[in-house]
Order: sequence, then structure tokens, then C-alpha cells
Amino acid sequence: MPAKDTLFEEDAIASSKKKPAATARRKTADQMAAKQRDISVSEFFTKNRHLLGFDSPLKSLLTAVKEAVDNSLDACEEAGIVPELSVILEQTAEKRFKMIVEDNGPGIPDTHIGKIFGKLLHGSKFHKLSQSRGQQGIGISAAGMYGQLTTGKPMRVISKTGKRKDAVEIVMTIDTASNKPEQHSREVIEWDKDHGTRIEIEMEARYQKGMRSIDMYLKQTAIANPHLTLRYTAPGEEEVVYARNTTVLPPETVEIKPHPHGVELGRLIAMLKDTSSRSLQGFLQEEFCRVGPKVAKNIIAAAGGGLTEKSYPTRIARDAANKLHDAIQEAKISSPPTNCIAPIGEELIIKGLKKEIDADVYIAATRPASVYRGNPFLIEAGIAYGKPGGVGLEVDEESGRIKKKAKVDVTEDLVGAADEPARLLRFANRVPLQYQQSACAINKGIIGTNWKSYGLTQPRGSLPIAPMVIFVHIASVWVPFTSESKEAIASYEEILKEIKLALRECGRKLGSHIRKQKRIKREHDKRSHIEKYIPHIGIALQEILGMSDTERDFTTDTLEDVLHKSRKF
Amino acid sequence: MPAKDTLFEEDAIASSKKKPAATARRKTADQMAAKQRDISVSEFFTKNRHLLGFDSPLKSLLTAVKEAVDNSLDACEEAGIVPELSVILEQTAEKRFKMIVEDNGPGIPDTHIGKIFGKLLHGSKFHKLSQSRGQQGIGISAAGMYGQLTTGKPMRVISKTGKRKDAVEIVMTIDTASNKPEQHSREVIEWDKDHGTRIEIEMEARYQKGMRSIDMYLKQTAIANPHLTLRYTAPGEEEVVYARNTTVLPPETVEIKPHPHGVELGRLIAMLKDTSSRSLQGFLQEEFCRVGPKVAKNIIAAAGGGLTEKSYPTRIARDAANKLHDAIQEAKISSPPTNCIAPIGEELIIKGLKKEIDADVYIAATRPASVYRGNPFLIEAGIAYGKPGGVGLEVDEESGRIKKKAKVDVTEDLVGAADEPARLLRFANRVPLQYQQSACAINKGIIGTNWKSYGLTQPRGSLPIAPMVIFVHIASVWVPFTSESKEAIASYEEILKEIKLALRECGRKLGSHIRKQKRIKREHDKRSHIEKYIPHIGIALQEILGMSDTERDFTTDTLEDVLHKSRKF
Amino acid sequence: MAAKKRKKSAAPKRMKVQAHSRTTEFTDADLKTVEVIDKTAKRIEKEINRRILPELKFPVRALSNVTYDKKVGYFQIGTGTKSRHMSVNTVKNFAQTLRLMAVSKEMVENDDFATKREAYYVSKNWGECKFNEQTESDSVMDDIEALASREGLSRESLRYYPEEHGGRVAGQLTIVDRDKRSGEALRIDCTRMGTGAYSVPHSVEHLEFETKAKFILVIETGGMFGRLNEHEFWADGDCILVEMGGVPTRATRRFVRRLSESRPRKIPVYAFVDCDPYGIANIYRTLKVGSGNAAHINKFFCVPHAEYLGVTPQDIIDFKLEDACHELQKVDIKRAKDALKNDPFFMSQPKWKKAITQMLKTGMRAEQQALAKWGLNFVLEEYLPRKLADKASFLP
Amino acid sequence: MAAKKRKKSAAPKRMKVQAHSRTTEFTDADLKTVEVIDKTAKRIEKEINRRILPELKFPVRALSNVTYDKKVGYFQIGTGTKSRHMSVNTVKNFAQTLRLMAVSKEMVENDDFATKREAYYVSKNWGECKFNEQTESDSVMDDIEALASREGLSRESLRYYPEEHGGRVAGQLTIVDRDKRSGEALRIDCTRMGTGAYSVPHSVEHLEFETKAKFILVIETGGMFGRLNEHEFWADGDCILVEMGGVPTRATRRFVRRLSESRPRKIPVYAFVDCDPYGIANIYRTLKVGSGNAAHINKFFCVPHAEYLGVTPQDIIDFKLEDACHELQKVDIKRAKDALKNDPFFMSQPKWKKAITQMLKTGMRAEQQALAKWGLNFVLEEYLPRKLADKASFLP
Repeated sequence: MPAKDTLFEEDAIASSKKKPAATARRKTADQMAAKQRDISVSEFFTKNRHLLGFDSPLKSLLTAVKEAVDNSLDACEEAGIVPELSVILEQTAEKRFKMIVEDNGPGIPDTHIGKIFGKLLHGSKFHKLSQSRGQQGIGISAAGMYGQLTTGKPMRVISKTGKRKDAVEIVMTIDTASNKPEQHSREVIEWDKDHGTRIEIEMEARYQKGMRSIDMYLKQTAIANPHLTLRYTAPGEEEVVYARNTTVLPPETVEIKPHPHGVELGRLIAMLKDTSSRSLQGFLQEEFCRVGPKVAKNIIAAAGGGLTEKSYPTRIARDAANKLHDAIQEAKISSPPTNCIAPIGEELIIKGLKKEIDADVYIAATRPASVYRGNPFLIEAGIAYGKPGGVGLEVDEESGRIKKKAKVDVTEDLVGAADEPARLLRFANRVPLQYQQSACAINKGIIGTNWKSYGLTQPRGSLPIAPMVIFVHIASVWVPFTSESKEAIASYEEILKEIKLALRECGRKLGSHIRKQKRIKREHDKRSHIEKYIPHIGIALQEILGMSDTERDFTTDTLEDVLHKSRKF
Repeated sequence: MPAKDTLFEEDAIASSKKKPAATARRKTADQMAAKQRDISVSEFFTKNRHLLGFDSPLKSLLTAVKEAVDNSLDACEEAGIVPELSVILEQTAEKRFKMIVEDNGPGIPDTHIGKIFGKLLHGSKFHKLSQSRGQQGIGISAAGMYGQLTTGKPMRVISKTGKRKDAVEIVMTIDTASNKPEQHSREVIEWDKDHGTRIEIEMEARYQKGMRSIDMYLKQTAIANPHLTLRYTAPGEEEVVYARNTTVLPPETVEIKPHPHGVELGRLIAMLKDTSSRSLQGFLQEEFCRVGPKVAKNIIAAAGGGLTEKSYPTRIARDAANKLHDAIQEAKISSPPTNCIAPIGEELIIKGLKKEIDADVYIAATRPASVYRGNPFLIEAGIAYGKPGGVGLEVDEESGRIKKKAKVDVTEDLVGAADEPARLLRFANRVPLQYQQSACAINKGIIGTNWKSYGLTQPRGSLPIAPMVIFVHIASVWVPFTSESKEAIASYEEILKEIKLALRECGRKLGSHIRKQKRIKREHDKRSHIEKYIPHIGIALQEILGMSDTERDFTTDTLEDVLHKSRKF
Repeated sequence: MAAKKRKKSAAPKRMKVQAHSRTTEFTDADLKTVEVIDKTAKRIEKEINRRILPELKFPVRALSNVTYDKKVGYFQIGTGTKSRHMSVNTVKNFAQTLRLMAVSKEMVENDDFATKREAYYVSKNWGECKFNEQTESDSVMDDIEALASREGLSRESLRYYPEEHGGRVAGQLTIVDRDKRSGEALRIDCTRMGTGAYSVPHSVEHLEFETKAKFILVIETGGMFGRLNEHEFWADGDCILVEMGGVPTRATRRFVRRLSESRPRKIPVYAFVDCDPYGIANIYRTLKVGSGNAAHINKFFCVPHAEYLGVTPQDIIDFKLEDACHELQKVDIKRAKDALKNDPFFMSQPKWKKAITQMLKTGMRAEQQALAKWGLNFVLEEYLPRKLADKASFLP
Repeated sequence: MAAKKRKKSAAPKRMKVQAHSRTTEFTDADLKTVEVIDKTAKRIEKEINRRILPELKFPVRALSNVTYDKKVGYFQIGTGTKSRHMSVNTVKNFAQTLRLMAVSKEMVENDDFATKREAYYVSKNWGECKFNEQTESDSVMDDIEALASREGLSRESLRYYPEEHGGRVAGQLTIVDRDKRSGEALRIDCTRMGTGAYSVPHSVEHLEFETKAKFILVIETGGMFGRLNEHEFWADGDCILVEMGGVPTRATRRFVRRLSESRPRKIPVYAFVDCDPYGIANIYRTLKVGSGNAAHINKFFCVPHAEYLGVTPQDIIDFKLEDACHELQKVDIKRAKDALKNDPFFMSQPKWKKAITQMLKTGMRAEQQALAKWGLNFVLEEYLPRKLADKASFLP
């Protein structure tokens, strides 16, 4: 024990006689080090479940439904099956609901069911650079873990991988201490489906309608996935069906290699060390996309520092790697391939909007792919504008006052009133985002777009005011969410820019529609204008000049004729 | 291939002739399942590093310093050493800084250095229910990972565990694919310290002054830890020293068992299964804190459902567990023990505030411990009020107008002007919180407190307006942050309530101080009042009644005398 | 030369009301005013010399101390009295009150007067005792006025006049004023003002009236007054026209009150205002019964026998003015509801309750000028003759 | 009986100005007005019948078409003209313009008039052609006024009068008006109004004046007018007192203008206003040179030979009013700086530039009433006599 510290401790005693315990507790470095332990991911997220979207009973139910539906859609599409899903919510106690999600997907071999539903950070999509709804291998397992934590009940999974295969029902929980599945029972059962998966989780939950409801989530899912047929049974209600209006599946996406731009230095050094390429030239061409011989040579030449095309990658020193990294950032390299991303496409966005939203005009724009931090992504936007049944304002016949229509459920009538801000539908890889709108790059992109130039009202720093729904979809091999609960897109500069460009394309089309509408209205106004006011010119002239009625009528008729003719030019 | 799906696929071809690729890609369940893989925690957080506070170069440097300082303080305190730290920031390139943090702590045995600094989710504090600064075993390793990612450079750690031990220097990186440390070199070196640890990380970064700067973080740390001596060298500046003004270490905290309230059903079931207790009564008494025989008996009796004191825990069925859980929630159980939490204490809060902030009056209040979701916590608050050098407003002599003083660096002069909102210092387990103030329960608690009743101005829904610094500290075995970057406290009802109670205690003391000040001012005003106005009563009476000057003076003298005397009663 | 001037101006040191010395006789009110001021000062001096802390007694000027008696016909101040004892907190107020009273006495003696604004500036020569804002001097003046009202004295008797002058007058009336210097009687014939008019002075206490008019028509707007005056409606109607210009000033109200009582039998007073809650509940109500928060002066200023000629809500229907109406605004509706619910005057008058309810139901208000829809002179050729022929259509 | 009444009121269907038939002679202005209206209507009718789309020409009423010539002495409208062609977009405006012109002609023929508010209501009988807001009818009226101003006609000639009436007048002046019915001359002696005053009518074109006064003193506030009038300052000073009551109305300005020009040699006009940017740059400037955005009417309304008696910034020092001053507010400073930088009148007068700069430097403003600091009648016993004895202290 060093003298200096002892001295301090004596001081401590002297100055706080009430706390004699202060001296008795010294631990050595070895004692302390011995207590270091690994922490299981499940334990970590159990304690921090708000990071995953399970912060309240209301939100937890939505998160669980989302995770299950996203997984089902991914599986169907990967297997090339046009998806048909059913979502059922049943209230089982005052604060408890059971969620049942069933798909016609390829099913899961029963040996894999445990890990997929019962282990966090286990999935097929994390290591691929390709677009999918789920990404981190956490979601559905976390839903099961939440159910288990709040009700003590295990989850139930049924799966069947083909017509001649058995349908297997597994009841299981997650052992959080070890982050491993624990199977309670396994039974072969009768199931009237050729293939598919069914998951049931009971949890503490609350159910509500509105803009952030499960109903809204499913409706938006139907909009962004026009190839999906979805049957939905809300608690205590009749089944509703969102029917597909196309059977075209989204184009298949392929895995890609990382794009050189945006690969950080540290990552580059790790890749140099791990590569099996035996020359720098080969390394660049093989480990990255969009790097051909010419680009690779240019990069190496620009890097300098003794690097040549034949430099052996694993022997490149850190300083040289640094120069290489700089050279890569400076080099001109084409955008990453787009076949790793599946846009919905302008045609299908419009189909989807038409299917679920009543409006006067539908517009869509799909941008070419771009890249942020080495990840390709693509923005598309859509607009549904106008309200066929009027803009939500009507005039009271007795008082002549304008009054608002009674509010209807937002799920029924998405287009808002003329004096309300436009409504946003945000999607990431076809998945609706319902929370944290104000923190989202999509919101910022819309606010940052000048809608006034397209004929709309827009208060400073706000959404445009119009009877309008704005649809924005970001498709990416890696969507940058601001938090693990996947609620808002991070505002990378490149993403914001693309959002604005897509909105601008839509805005221009919308602007010409609005201008046309205004022109038609003006034309009509002008006609009635002439008929209204010319007689008064007659009356005035008659009063001043004492004309006869015949003289007056001649003058007004002439004026009307001349005025109408003048409008042709 | 089932007939139904074939049909769908033919539809798909028919309706999208442009996309023949759609049929060629079907995967089977087995193929898909085979691709499922585990994901390493390091990989996960590398991709999601914004979750850990490494979103921008500016913030990353602050986060790294915080993690290192927090670890050092925890280690010193656990070992009973009065901490002495040094923080040095060096700019190494345009966008690069090297951070060096050195402590006089117990040191780390060199066999443990790798895991502690080179593995995420590895730590000593996660499984304990006791108060410490670090909690999740992620922070410092993440800082190293970020440095490595942005500069390619490894981190350098020196440690020595005692006078007669070797000082060991280790250079290492993290292998993100496996979440394991990779040691580059290990050398025994000369080090003029008896014991301690030194960590050096170089990273892409930016440095700035202001409310959210590293300077501010360190100043706040000095306030909340009056037993700390800290030497700080900002980039390109002289060393500054925050000297301790006490050598009393925070009381040692002990581990506690979970408190029964707030243990969720799922957790209870898991505990019932894992326990080594052989009776329910024993289980309740041994696995929880604050449960004695009487409380246990009451719970069991209230639960009903066939449960007895002797029920064998592992055989309790889910329904019965459910009833047991309900009974626990209803039972009256004392608050968890407070010895797992170390408050700073009113005396030391005031010392800390005095040390770093110039003000007229210092107030502090420490609340008794309370509990949220089974976790004990404790709130303390402090106030530094008034500005000895005036309130930041001065009168221009020429124009007679009020003008604001030139702004000084906030780190130099924390108390704001009289017309500015009070400044907040937020702490969680003695660690300053600098970001996301508006999302934080502390902010909400201050806004939700009625400062008007203590004599201050407070606009609706806002912070009070006063030359004042408000200090709030939450100490807990498990601080509920709103995100992994540990920037804001989640607004649990129990926490909000305690914050308000602590503020109310401080507010009452502040109110009586302000009232006293006002009283003194009033007293002075009254004296001069009498001298000012009584002569005018004389003039008026003389004018009206035509008194002589002698008569007038007699009357005013009498009045002054009577009036002064009247004030004694 | 400029330098010389500046020297000269340095002379005055202590405020002194240096009016032309008084040529006119003291009126009864003047004598009473001096008496009240002297009495108050004397009492205070005595109390001080007996080593008692002096006090001043004022009628409570809160709504709680106001009553409305239908028989009296206006809001009256009650008997509630507050005492202000001299104390450290009130010493400044005492000093200012007494100094303003001293100025008042001096003005009576010199037959002078001061506007409220001037009184504020006079205090600038009082050193530390001066008023910092006019609101302060106004408030002290209100206290003195309330105190004097107990003795039957108005603020005008104390020689403090409001800034705002009165409205305009034309028609079958001769006003008798007096030349201040010569004391000669001045007879002003209001039928001979042409398109112009007689403008009511700040204080009307000294005026006398000669008239045989059948009634006094008090009119809300200057525009309508101008029309009726230029077309000499006062000749056809044998009446006197008085313009209020919105809520009538104290001088206008006092003028109408004194004029209407200048004959043994009171001259009827008919109010012609906009048909909206402001015209009814502010303009007309103030004219007739005064206001609740200045109840101590109502006995001088209100005209309890005034009647409401129009425009009534029923007139809108009878004269088909619907399309020249405007919608009631939120503030109108609030004001009308307030009249029905809280105003003892309207609450005591079933006819008014009916009329205001009718207005609220139709949601419409009409201005006097709306009658121009039927022609500019419809108002004097049709509307007023028909209304005057059917006084049952008036509101109380 | 009430039912019967209602029937009767259903009668009027189309607006008709039903004034007393005209008894007075047509004045020159009247004849000119009818001529201008007829000429305009005739041209339009002709153009239509020749199948040409008619147009109306108005002087441009923008600041860009305004000039200030020191010699002329007021803001003048330039020669800029805008044509309004009949088109679909302008047809409504054309109809409303012509209808208001027709009403104007009818009013001249009946010797009647309408306030702007009344004109708005008259349109309520025009069906779809009616004005929805008074701002619309005011704007059309401004156009007609501008058009007529080219022919030397004011809006008053067109028989449209503003709502606001003029200020008050007292002193050495006899006004000659005419009884509208009998045509008899009415002589109003403004020395015999007692404490009251003569109130200027909406239109003053027909008035004649008899006076030997040495000057006209135009006064900003009613309070100051009242003091000078009650103390018969007009007798001592041999002058005429005119109250403006803030920025003078059109009628007051026209009254002062016509009065001051009623003798072969113009009667001097001295302005006595508050020493603040509002008193100087709004009240006095409007009186003297008119306003930039109503330049087409300035030739009728402004008083280019008016002079500024006080209170000047130098008076504050000479009469030691510093402690009765108030600090300049932000809006004051802005107004003063604007006058120095943008107002061609002040920019052309070095003395004004100096005075305003002085005010800005001291940061102080003083009201007329501030003189009461030295006693209520300091203003008439000291201030005005000294100022009048030294006209060099006036500002231009």
C-alpha cells in the first residue's frame, strides 16, 4: 500500500468521523480484475429493451407485429412466393394481448427454429450487403423475450417447409443469461397449409387506433407492397382484407461488395490484412465493387508512398495504408450497382397509393441509386394530392360560416384537410416508420424543400399545408436508423440530398397539376365575371348619361361581345 | 413446388414481361436457413456506432474522454484511492487528436488488459446491482474501436498494479469479427508511478469550447467529485488543475439483491426456476432484498392459489407464479437499502459548487433512496444562486440604457445573467450529462417545479429565469438512460417525483434567501422613504393652510418621530 | 443673444400657479371645494400634532361596492369605505395626495384648471415626490375625486379636467357662457353654426341653456351627426343633436345631463347608436347608467332617463338590413353574453334581455350607416320619423 | 300594428339618393365635377360602341411618382400615369368605379354627400357588384379622387367626405356659412364661443372668412387648446387658435389652408406641437407638405407656408425641461433617422437636419404639457410670448 494513499486515507478519517467505513474496503487490482465477466447480449437488451422499441405496452405490441410481418415478407420474397399474410390480435386479459402472424412463406426447418426465434444477434441478413426489411437479427427474438418477461408465457411457432413435409409446432423460451433458446415441446401437427410459418406471442400490451396504430402500420405496408395480400383482425373486430393489385414481386436483390468511397481507414487496414489477394491491384478489384483495372491503377498511382500495383496487401504499412485511403477518397468511382437495391418503382408506388388512398392526383418519382458511407441506397417519393369529396371544409347553410367536417378515422381517410399540414408516410425498405417523425431525415427533407414554388403554402421551417399525402421510401442495403428501435432515418447529407431531389421531381409534376387546376378555375371565374359585372357598367353609364334602356342594352351587349373576343388573344 | 405458388408465379410472369428474372431465384427453406449466422457484438456496434455516442468527430472525442475518466474514477474509488487524474489532448493532424488519460488507480493485471479494453460487453459492473459510473462494459472498448476504425492506429495501454510490480505497456486492436482483443506488443517499461493506468487513443476528432465541451465536462466532473484532483491540458493550451477540497471518498456501495417491486413476471419465473432455495418462503427471503419472514408470509398468504410457505419453487406452475407476482406487487415492502447507492451528500455538493462556481448562496438537498422498476435510486439537487459581480447587466453611463456585459466563456463563469434561464448541471452517478437536455427527466422535473412560489420568474413550460445554476444528480444501481449513448435520463414517474421533491427542498431554502434579501432591501427603502416624503406633506399642508415655516417644521418633525416610532410595533 | 435668453429662462424655481388673477365670482362649488380641502388638511395637521398617525378615508372603488337600483337609474357607489393610515408604505401616497389637493385649492383660487397630463407635469417640480408615470398621478387623482364625491364634488370642481374634450352640438339650443375677462354673457345659438357645430368644452358646470327643443338626439358617429346636421334634421324634428363619437366623454355626458335637466320638466334624451354589443353595452349603457368601476362619479355624469331609439335588433328585420349586416365577432358575443349574465342594468330590463338574446340568435350586428343601403337620406326621411312616431319601439 | 309596419318597410327596392331637392346654386366646383364625370362616361360609351375596349387613366399613386420641390413647398404628384384597360380582370373594378361616379353625380345634383362608410353601404344595393369590405370601396374612391385631382377637383368636390371631422377653432375670426334651406348667411363669431369652440365640418369649401388676426396658431393637443382658449390667449396674441388633435384631418388642413389664404396676403401659420419625432415628422410635416402616398391631394390640403414654433429641441435646453422629458423610444429613433435619411422635405432643410440630429443626440423628447413644470400658465405667460418675439427660433 503506497504511503501517499495511506496519508490520504488518514485525512479522510480525520475529516469525516461519521463515516469510519471508508477505510475498510480497499480492493486490489487482482480482486477487481477477477470480477470481470462477459455480458450476454440478451441480458444487455433485457435491461435496455427501450433501445429495441419495447418501452411501453402500446408501442411494444406494434413493434412485435412489425418484426413478425417484416420477417414474413422478407422470407416470402427471398423464396419467390407472392406473400399472403394474416395478422390476428386477441385480447386475453385487461392488459394482455396475443399476437398471431401467419405467412405462406417457405417455412423454417425445425432445427433452425430455436436459434431464429430464440437468440438475439442471430440472422442471415447482417453480413450481407443487400436490401432486406430485417437487418440485425434482433427483432422477433426480442419480441418473444418481451412476451416472456411480461407474461411468463413461452412463444409458439408452427412451421412447414413443403407440401409433403411435416408441420412442426415448437413451444420455446429464451434463456437470457446465455442468449440461447430453450425448447419446451416439439410436436408434429396437422396444418392446412402447404408451407408457411406461424408465430404466436402473448404479451403485456395496449391497443389503440390512430396515426401510430398497428392499423396504420398495416395500411402503409399494403401501400408500399402492392403485391401483398393481408388479412387483418383487430381486437374484437371483423377481419379486413388488403388485397394485392399486382403479383409482380419486387426484383430480386443481389449481394454486393463494399463501395470504396466511405470505407474508413481502419476498415481498409483490416481488409488489407484479411484479404486473400496477393497484389494491391487484385485486392482493390476483388474486394470492392466498381473498381476495374483502370480505377485501381489510378488509385495506386495517386497514393504514391512506394505503393505499386504489385504491393503485397498484408505487408502494407499503416502510413502507406493511410495514403491509399486518401487516394481512394479522391478517386472518381462510379456509383455502386443498383441491383442490390429493389425500388418499388414509380408505377407500383402509384398503384399502391391508388389502392389505399382516395385523391385527385397521384405522382411518383424513383431516384437512381446513390451512396453514403459506402452503402448504396435509393430514394423514391410519391404524392397523393387533393380530396375528391372536398377538402374537409364545408359551409354552414344557416350561418354562412365555414365549419370543419367531423373527423373520420385517419386510417379511413388519409388525405388531410386543406388547412392541415401534409401527412407523411415514411418507409425504409418498404417498412413503415411511425415514430419520431421530427427526428427523421425524411421530415427534414420535406421541410427543406421549397413547396411554395409548386403552388403550395408552407410556413417557415414547417411541412407544406395541403390536402396531400407524401410518401418517401428509402431502400438500402443498410438503412441508417437513429436508434435500434428503427424509427427515424439519420440525416446523412447524401440521403437528405436525394430525398430533396426526389421530392423536387414530384413537386414539379404536382406544381403543373396545381397550376392547371388554378387555370381552369380562373377561366371559369372570368366567364362569370363578365356576366356579373357588365350590366353594372350599363347601369352606371345610364345613370350618368341618362341613356334609354335600349341604348344601354346595346352598349352592354357590345361590350360583352368585345370583351369575350378580346380573350382569344 | 405447390400448385398454388406456381399459379402465382405464372401470373407474375404474365403481368411483368419486362422482368423475366423474377422466376429464376427461388430459394428453399433449407437453403435460407443454412445462411443464418451469429453476429458479433463488435460488428453490430461498429455499424451502429452512433448508438454509443460516436456520431460525429466532435462528440466522439468527448465520449472517449468520458469513458476513460469514468473508468478511472470507478477504479480508484473501488480500490479506496483518492483519485488523481490527468487528461491530455494533443492535435496530431488536421482532423486527428490523441487522447491520453492517466490515473493513480489500482492498475490492471496485464492478463486482463486485453479483454477490458478490447472486447465489447465485457465488464465487472453489469451483473452487480450497485452504483458505478460505467455499467455496460462497452464504453472504453468502443472508443478504441472508433480510433482504430478512423485512424487505423492501435490503442496503447500502460498499467502498474503496485510499487513492486512491473509497469506493462500493451499495444492492441480489436478484432471486430470475433469481438476479441488482438495484442500487437507487450513490453515492460519504466514508469514513475506506484500504480495506475494510462490509456492513449488516437482518433478522427474535432475540439471545441462551450457548454458541451470537454472542458465543461471536466469542470462538472470536478464539481460532482470534490475529492478528485484533475490536471487537464487542452490542445495547445497550458495545464489547468482542478484541485480537490476534500479527501473523503464517496461511501463504498454494496451489491444488493433485487427489490421485489418492479420485478417482472417473466423474471420472477426465471428466478423461481434457477433458485437453490427449497421453499417459497426461503426463496422470497434469500433472493430479494427487504423481504423478512413476515413479509414473505404475507405475500404467500395473499397469493393464494394453493401456494404455501413450503411450496417447492421450481415446481410452481405459471398460473400460481402469476398470482405470486400480483401479491408481491400489492405487498407493503420497505424501500431498498441505500447502502448500494453513494450520494455525494449535501455538504460535499455545496463544497463542489463553491469550488468551481462564484455565487451568492449555495444550497443542496439529498433525498432518501427510492425505487423504480426494482432498482434503487436517489436524487440530490443543488443550487448556486446570484452573481457576486452583478447580474451581467450594467448601465451605460452616457445613455442611461441597460446593456449586457460582454460574454465570457461559460466554463469561466457558469452563473448566467438575471434575464437568462437558469443553467443546468445534470449528473448520473457523478458523471455529467451534456447532450439531449430537453429529453431528460431532470429538465422535465425542473420545468415541472413551480419556481414562482420561491420568488423567481418562470415562463409557462420553461426553465426558471434567474442568475442560477441548478445541479441535479441521480445515483442508482442502474441509471435508465433513454439511449445507449447515455445522454438523458428516462422519465420514469418515480424518478420525476423525486427530482421534484429534491428541487422543492432546495427551492424552499432559496425562497427564504430571496425573501430575506428582499426584506433587507425593503427595510432600507422604508427608511429613506420617510426622509424623502415627509417634507412634502409639510409643504402641502403649508400651502393649503397657510402655515408659517415654524409651524410647518414642527408638524413635520412630529410626524417623522411618530412614524419612526410606529415601526417598532 | 441666445446666451442671454438661456439665463433668463433659469428663473422659476418653485412651481407656482401664476394664472391671471381671478375676475369671476366664486361659485358654490368653488367654496365647497376650498372648504373640503381645508377641512381635510386641518384634520391631518391636528392629528399629527396630537401624535396620532393621520388617516384618509375613501369610498371603496371596487365593483363589490357598487349597486344598481332601477329606481335611481344608475350605478351608485355604496357605503363601503377604506381608511388609509399613514405608514411607511403610504407616506409617499399621502404626500402626493396632499400636494395635488394643494394644487387644486390654488387653481380654484385662480379660477384655473389642469388636464390630468398637466397635473402629472406639475409634479415634476416636486423633487423626489414627483410622479414617474401619469398612471400614478391619475390614480391619486381618482382617490381625491372619490373622496370629494362624498361631499358632492366632481373632479371638475377640483379643477382637474380630462384630456378629451366633448362632442359636437347643433340644433334648437342657445348656450349661455360667460367671457372670462369681462364677465359678459355670451349667447351661442346652435341653429346658426351652419355645417359646423358647437364643440363642448372640458368643463360644462358654468353653462346655462335656453331651449324649447322636444328632445335631445345623441348620436354615436360623427358621420351620422354630420348628415343630420347638414340636412338640418334638428329643424324638422325640433330637437338638439349631440355627437358622442364612440363612448361619450365625461364632458359630453355631463353636458347632456345638465342640458336635459335645464327645464322644469326633463327634456327626453334618445340615443341613436350602432346595433352591436359595443353600441349597446358600452356606449349606451355608459351614457345612461354610468360604469361600475367609476361609480362614485355616476351621479354627476349619467343620464338615467335616456332611452334607446335604435338601431334595435328588431329594426334590422323591420327595415330589412340583413344584407348590410356584419357577423358578430367573438368579442361581440362575449360582450353580449356578459351583459346578459353580469350587468345588473340589462338584467333588470326584460326588454333588453329579449333584444340582446335576439341579436345573439341571429348573430348579426348593424351599423347606423347600414341604413344608407336604402339611400343616403333614408335615415332622416324614413327611419327617424317612423321610429319617433312609435316610441314603444324604443328600448329602455 | 307591428305587422303593418313591417309591410311598409318592404318598399324600397333600388337605391336612390332621395335628398331634399337642391335649393342652393351650383358652385363652380359642382359644375366642374359634373362635367368631368359626364366626359368620362361619354368617352367610355363611345369607345364601347366603336368596339374598342375602354380605358381609364389615373396618376400613379406610388412614392416613385412623387416629387418635393422646395419652391412649391409640398409633395407633388408627378406626371406618371397608369392606364387601366377594360379586361376580364378589371371589369369588376370598372363597374364599381363607374357606379361610384354615378352616385357622385347624383349627390352633386342633390347637394348631398356621403362618408366613405356610407358609400360602402350604398353599394350593398348593387347586387353582385357590391363591395365586400370598406377597404375595397376606399381604394376605388382613391382612384376616382386621383383621376379628378388632375382636373383640380378634390374628393370633397365629388361629395365623398371622410368620417373624421375637423378640429376646433376659437379666436379672432368670423366664419360665414350659409343656411342650407334658406340660403341665409350665417356669421359665426369665434371670439364668442366662451369655453366652447367652433367645430370644423367635414367639408369647408363653402366657408368664407372675416378676420384681422395676426397669425393662426395650430395646436397639437386638445388640452393645450383648451388652456389657451379659456385664458383667451387669442385676445392677447390677436390670433386664431386651431386644435389639430394629433395628425390633422383633411378638413382641418383644408380649413387652415383656405383660412390662411383668405386675405390678399397670407396669414402666417405657426405650429405648436410636441417635441418628438411624431410631432415633427408626422403632425407638422403632414400639415405643411402633405404626405408622400397621398401626393395627388396635397395641392388642396397642405399649408406650405406653415412654420414650426415649437417645442424645438433647443427649447428643451432654453426652458430647462430636461427633467420633464421622456427618453426616445426605438420607434422614435427609427422615425427620426428615417426623416433624416429618406424624407426629401427634412433633407432639404439644414435647420431641420440640425434640430433632429440634436434630438437624437440627447435622446430626449418633450411634450407641450412639459412646460407645466414651471407652472400651469407658464406656456401663455412666458413661453409663447418669448417665442413669438423671436421668430428666428422657429424651424422652417
